[in-house]
Amino acid sequence: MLMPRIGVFICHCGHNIASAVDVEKVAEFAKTLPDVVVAAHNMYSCSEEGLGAIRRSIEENKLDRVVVAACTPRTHEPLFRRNCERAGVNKYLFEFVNIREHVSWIHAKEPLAATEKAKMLVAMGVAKAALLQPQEETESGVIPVAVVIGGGIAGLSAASALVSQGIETHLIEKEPQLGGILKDIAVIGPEMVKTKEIIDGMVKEIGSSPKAHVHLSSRMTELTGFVGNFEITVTAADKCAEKIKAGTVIVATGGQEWSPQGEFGYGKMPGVITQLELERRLAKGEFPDSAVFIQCVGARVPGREYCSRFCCNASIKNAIRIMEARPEAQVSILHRDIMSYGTTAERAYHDAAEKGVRFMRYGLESLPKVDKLGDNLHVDVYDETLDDTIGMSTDVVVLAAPMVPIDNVKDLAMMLKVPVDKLGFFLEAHVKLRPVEFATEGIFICGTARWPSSVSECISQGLGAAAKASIPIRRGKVKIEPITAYSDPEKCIACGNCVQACPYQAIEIVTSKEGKRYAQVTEAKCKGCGNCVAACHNDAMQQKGFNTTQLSAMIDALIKNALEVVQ
Amino acid sequence: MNDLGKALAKIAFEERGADFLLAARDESGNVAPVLVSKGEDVGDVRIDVPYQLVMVLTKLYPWLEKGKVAIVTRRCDEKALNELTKRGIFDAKRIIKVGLACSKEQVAKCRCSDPVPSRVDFGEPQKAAQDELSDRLLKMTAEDRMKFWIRQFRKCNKCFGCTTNCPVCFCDHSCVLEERELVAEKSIPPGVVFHLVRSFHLADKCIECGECERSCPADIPLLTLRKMVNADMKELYKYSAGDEKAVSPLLTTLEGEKLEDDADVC
Amino acid sequence: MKDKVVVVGGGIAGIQAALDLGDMGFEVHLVEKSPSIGGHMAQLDKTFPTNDCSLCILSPKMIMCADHENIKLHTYSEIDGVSGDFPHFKVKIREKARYIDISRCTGCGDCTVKCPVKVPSEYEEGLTNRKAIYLPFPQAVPRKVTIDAAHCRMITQKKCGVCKKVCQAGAIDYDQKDKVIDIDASALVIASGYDQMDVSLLPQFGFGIAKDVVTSLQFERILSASGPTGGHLVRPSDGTEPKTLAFIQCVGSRDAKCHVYCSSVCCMYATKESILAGEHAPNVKTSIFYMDMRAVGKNFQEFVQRAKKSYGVRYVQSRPAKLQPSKDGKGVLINYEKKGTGGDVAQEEFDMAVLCPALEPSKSASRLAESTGLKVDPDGFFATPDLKHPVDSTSKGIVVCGFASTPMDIPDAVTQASSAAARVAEMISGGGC
Amino acid sequence: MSEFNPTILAFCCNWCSYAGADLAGVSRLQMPPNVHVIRVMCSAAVKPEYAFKALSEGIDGVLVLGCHIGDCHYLTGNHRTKKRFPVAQRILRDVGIDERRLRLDWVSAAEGEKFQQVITEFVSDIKKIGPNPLKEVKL
Repeated sequence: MLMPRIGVFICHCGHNIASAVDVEKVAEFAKTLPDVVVAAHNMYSCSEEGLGAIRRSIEENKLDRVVVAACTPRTHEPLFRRNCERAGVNKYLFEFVNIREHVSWIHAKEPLAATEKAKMLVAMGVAKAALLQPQEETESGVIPVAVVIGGGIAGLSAASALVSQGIETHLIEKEPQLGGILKDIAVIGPEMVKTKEIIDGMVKEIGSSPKAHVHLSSRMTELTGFVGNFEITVTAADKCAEKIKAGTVIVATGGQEWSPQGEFGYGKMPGVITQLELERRLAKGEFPDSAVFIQCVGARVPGREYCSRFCCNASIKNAIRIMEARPEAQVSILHRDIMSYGTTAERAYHDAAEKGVRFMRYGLESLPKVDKLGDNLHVDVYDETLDDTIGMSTDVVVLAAPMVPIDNVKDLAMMLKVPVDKLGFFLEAHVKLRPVEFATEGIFICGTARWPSSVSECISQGLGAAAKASIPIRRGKVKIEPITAYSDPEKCIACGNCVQACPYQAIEIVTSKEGKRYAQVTEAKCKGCGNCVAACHNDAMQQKGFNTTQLSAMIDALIKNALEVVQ
Repeated sequence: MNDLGKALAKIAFEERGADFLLAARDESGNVAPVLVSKGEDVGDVRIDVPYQLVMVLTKLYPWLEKGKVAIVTRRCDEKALNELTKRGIFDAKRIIKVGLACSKEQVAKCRCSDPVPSRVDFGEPQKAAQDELSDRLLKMTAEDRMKFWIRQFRKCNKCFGCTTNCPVCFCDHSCVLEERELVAEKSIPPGVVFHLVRSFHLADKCIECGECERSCPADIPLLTLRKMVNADMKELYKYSAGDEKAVSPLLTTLEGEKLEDDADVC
Repeated sequence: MKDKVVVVGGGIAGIQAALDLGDMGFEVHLVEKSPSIGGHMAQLDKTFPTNDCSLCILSPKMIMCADHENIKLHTYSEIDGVSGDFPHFKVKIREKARYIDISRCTGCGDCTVKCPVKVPSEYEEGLTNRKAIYLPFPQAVPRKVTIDAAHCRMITQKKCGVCKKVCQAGAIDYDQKDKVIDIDASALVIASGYDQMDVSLLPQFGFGIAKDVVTSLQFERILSASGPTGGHLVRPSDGTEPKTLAFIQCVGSRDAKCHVYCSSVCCMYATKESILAGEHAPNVKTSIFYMDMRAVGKNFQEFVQRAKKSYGVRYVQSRPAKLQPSKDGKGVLINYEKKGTGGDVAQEEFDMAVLCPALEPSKSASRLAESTGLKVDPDGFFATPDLKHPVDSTSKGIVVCGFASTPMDIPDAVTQASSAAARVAEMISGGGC
Repeated sequence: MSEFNPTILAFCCNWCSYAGADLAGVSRLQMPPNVHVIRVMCSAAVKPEYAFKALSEGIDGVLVLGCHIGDCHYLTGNHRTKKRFPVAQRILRDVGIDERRLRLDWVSAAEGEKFQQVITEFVSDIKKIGPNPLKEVKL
């Protein structure tokens, strides 16, 4: 094999890297590394100009390996790999070195040490790059079926979008009816649209399509497989478990209203109710003569710091409904900020004020006090703007509590092999780059399961998830990244360690024509985790892109450069 | 054929229906392995000298397409056979074990802690011998223990005697310790990595037969190191190599144990 | 034959919609009025709440757009007219003359060095100048220069022509004419985005009167490494680093005399810019004057807490009445109502002030509304009346996403762009009308 | 010799700890610069042999960071990591090498602070333990 010709490209990333790492010095150091033919640095490697510079350097210096030291491979590796391909270099003869998130941003005050560390990481990257082998992506088919978990507004929106695209869709809902939390809510603000119209419209669209299969009172109990080839086990309350084969999965499991733990006398005084309980009363036409809404109950407090996004708008909507039904009603909203962002929500806020709803701001240190007064309630609140304490009597006190994740979200996450954040909301792949996708390919997320969202946002996210989920199905094939395992029949002694270690049962012992027994990997099943490589004692089992020779070379590079520096 | 040979042939061929018999016999004063088929004279069988018949069986087995093989097995041989069978090297149905309980001297020489086979056909069962070296080492401070081992490892000249003669070490033609990625070439003695990796590979397989120590020209107390690691495995996972069915804990998942989430392991 | 879809607007929403539609197999025509796609997101230094660098997220998507086999970019172009209806629209795209042969131009920039004419740069929000022949920003896609006909001496007075002399690629063509292309599109996606309102219309906030009062987009450019000050936080009047900095929220937003609506993103980008100011000038004291701190998204509240705790940002719940220049025209005097004092007004001096102006539907939106016949809501955003289909406009086959439909942040714009793509796919494959 | 500045090798899995490290970066959480990260697809792909090789040739500490049990992108990968590394640590102890030089821990994609805490803690532990004696001892 000819000696590799490696090009190293260090990125300034504006001043994100250059502020702590002496990029020129790292480039100088890179030139001294074995097999490095050229080392350059660039203001923005990921820009058109940066990528063009790399392509030109590949042509001029006849490079066959490229190392880029910049941000994180998790977001930019595909971009640089495609760039190599355009310059005629196999896109897997590319190594990415992270000197931004792993160096300049976390060693901002130690430029010397940061530059040294960047040099070490580049040395390790070059050592691995020298041993990289060209690879080709293999393709696997996609079952043209989608599965949506959760029949709330987000799930309904996703399912109806998929069905309208002519994609066969299974909608799984654990309750006996569709609609989720909205079944208790008659009217949706700020446009005051009847919930029935929205839900029934979607349910009809799904119901009337031969492509849709709705599984009510059913739960997903198991999910196996990978993008294009999922197998979901659905267990209905009465019927036996059913196995569904699908290409993509959308998670729309929603959330639930947090139940107050006695705040403001909840549970002791019947007049103190939550927003959902008020919605049920209003749906039955029971309008109170007076109401005091208390916002941020159990939200934006230590232990639950977040704002649940739409409770202010819900309170404003219900306040307006009460004022329209009882024009002389006394309605106040006690808040710590009114979050009516956007156009229609802000107009509703003005509209409520004009209709006589009183808005009073309270502070976390001076909470409103609620106590019984005869058969209705009395509320005292110190209003910051008026700098005065005001008392008022009221029929009901409505606590606007935040949306929290559903109880079994952890098991669901474990079953789906997807992460949840500290609060228990699902963690999307990237908040801006891929907001409706998980890092796991083929699984998508929408609605309050990701983050509390208003009805129109849930519908929009459902549509977004449906768009993403339809792409693999419309393409009909999915590329498998060549990081799968492979064995060397000569070296393998068929001890079976790898067969035992593989989580996907993708390896079996076979006998060659000459009677030699060895372990063989079924590439379509292999997910590229590398369990088998670690279980194999004589390196017969290897993983593409992470060979034991490559990783050992990285360790050697660190030993040679770091320890030499120390002595 | 001495009496022992006759008794052995009777058990193997008549009682237990073997087609072949593998034993060690006297050849002009030395001990050598012999493989005889039914009816052949097995010669003057010797059981007073420890001979790794399992190693021989591993080499011969591929050529004995059909038929059952009887083999004289001490307790360590039996455990070696179990480990190899678990790894698909042998088919348990074709192996007939003829149990040999080691003599007192042999147990002492091997410092063997588990001398009696599950079924004794020859020899008197003896008590396990004491091995005070590993206890003494564990009581040392870490620096002293390291100094001790560094002094020992410095004697190693990478002759691979320990791996070649180890019954459960069967990656013979592709042992990773011969690859320069792990053990730098041209470095005699090899770094500590040689002994660490070997200890890890044998952690769930070593049956403490002592062949490694016996075949080490530099007299490095390798059996002691194996025993220390085996003691660790027992303490961590209540696992000792040689059991017929137990799967190595290094390969299984935690499903049996409580799935505690935030396990900071050490 | 692939169905064609025209996406109007090359900001983050337009780019994402184009990518999704392209991945779905549609032939996408992405029309952007400025010389490069990227929209306002390209001007930002960082984006909340993670503060990762804006271009690092945007440029991969821009480049994917540029070399996607199903996407055709029409930059420096406008929609002349849309006729017909779903699913047979006739869209007239006018590719304005750049006076550059984009097949030859390599974006090397030699011409921009020699050009004598200086014009305030739109990308830099007027803080510095660009030339008559210019590349909007280093990471522009396509990486081609454009001649600004209104300011180019050669085109207006037939004098100069120095750029043609220095251009080795021979890409300059002073006689280039606009080109009008007809596209038979099955659907349209409107992603025309927003523009900051002209805050000089609200003199009480002192923009254009006090030199050290800047808009938030100008502040983004000041913070940006590739910006006019190379990322150093300095004030326009004397180029010194401000010790005290004020952010004024809701300038023109939530104001009955101007815009009733809330622009949704200013609370969060003000918090972000105050954190970045703290990073660039560690001893600056920042105050944010707000009415409601609307931190409603994922990790937004923690972001505000971080600004308060680790950067010492002071949040003042009050709407300033007047900003005027302080001593000898430098600095800013801010009159605001002190809370909890029953209404008396305080005056405080700051070295520099940043206005967070109302974000209006982009100027091209009103022209677009006429040419497409789409209705707009009372605030000028494209109306999306049907809650069941939140991206549907008032005429079938045309969908709206991003800021063009309602004020929203980048994550929501990216999500809604995918929704628009799904809706187009639904409609074209004969589904849900 | 100036104050001991350890050289530490870390293996991070692509889905959780590497993402946690990125989050620590994005959140600008400062931490000592002694740790050099190698990205692998799963913590279970990390061969203890790598740790033995690094420690025996003078690297002062090896850190393996995987997903929390139950979070592993590959179902039960980290179960095997959790089974293998205690044995590797005991083998180090048996040979007299301080087993605290090899540490296994879990960092999820959302735990930037935990990544900072583990790195800072490990570097200070290694500084307390001191330089790896095998650096000078050339066998």
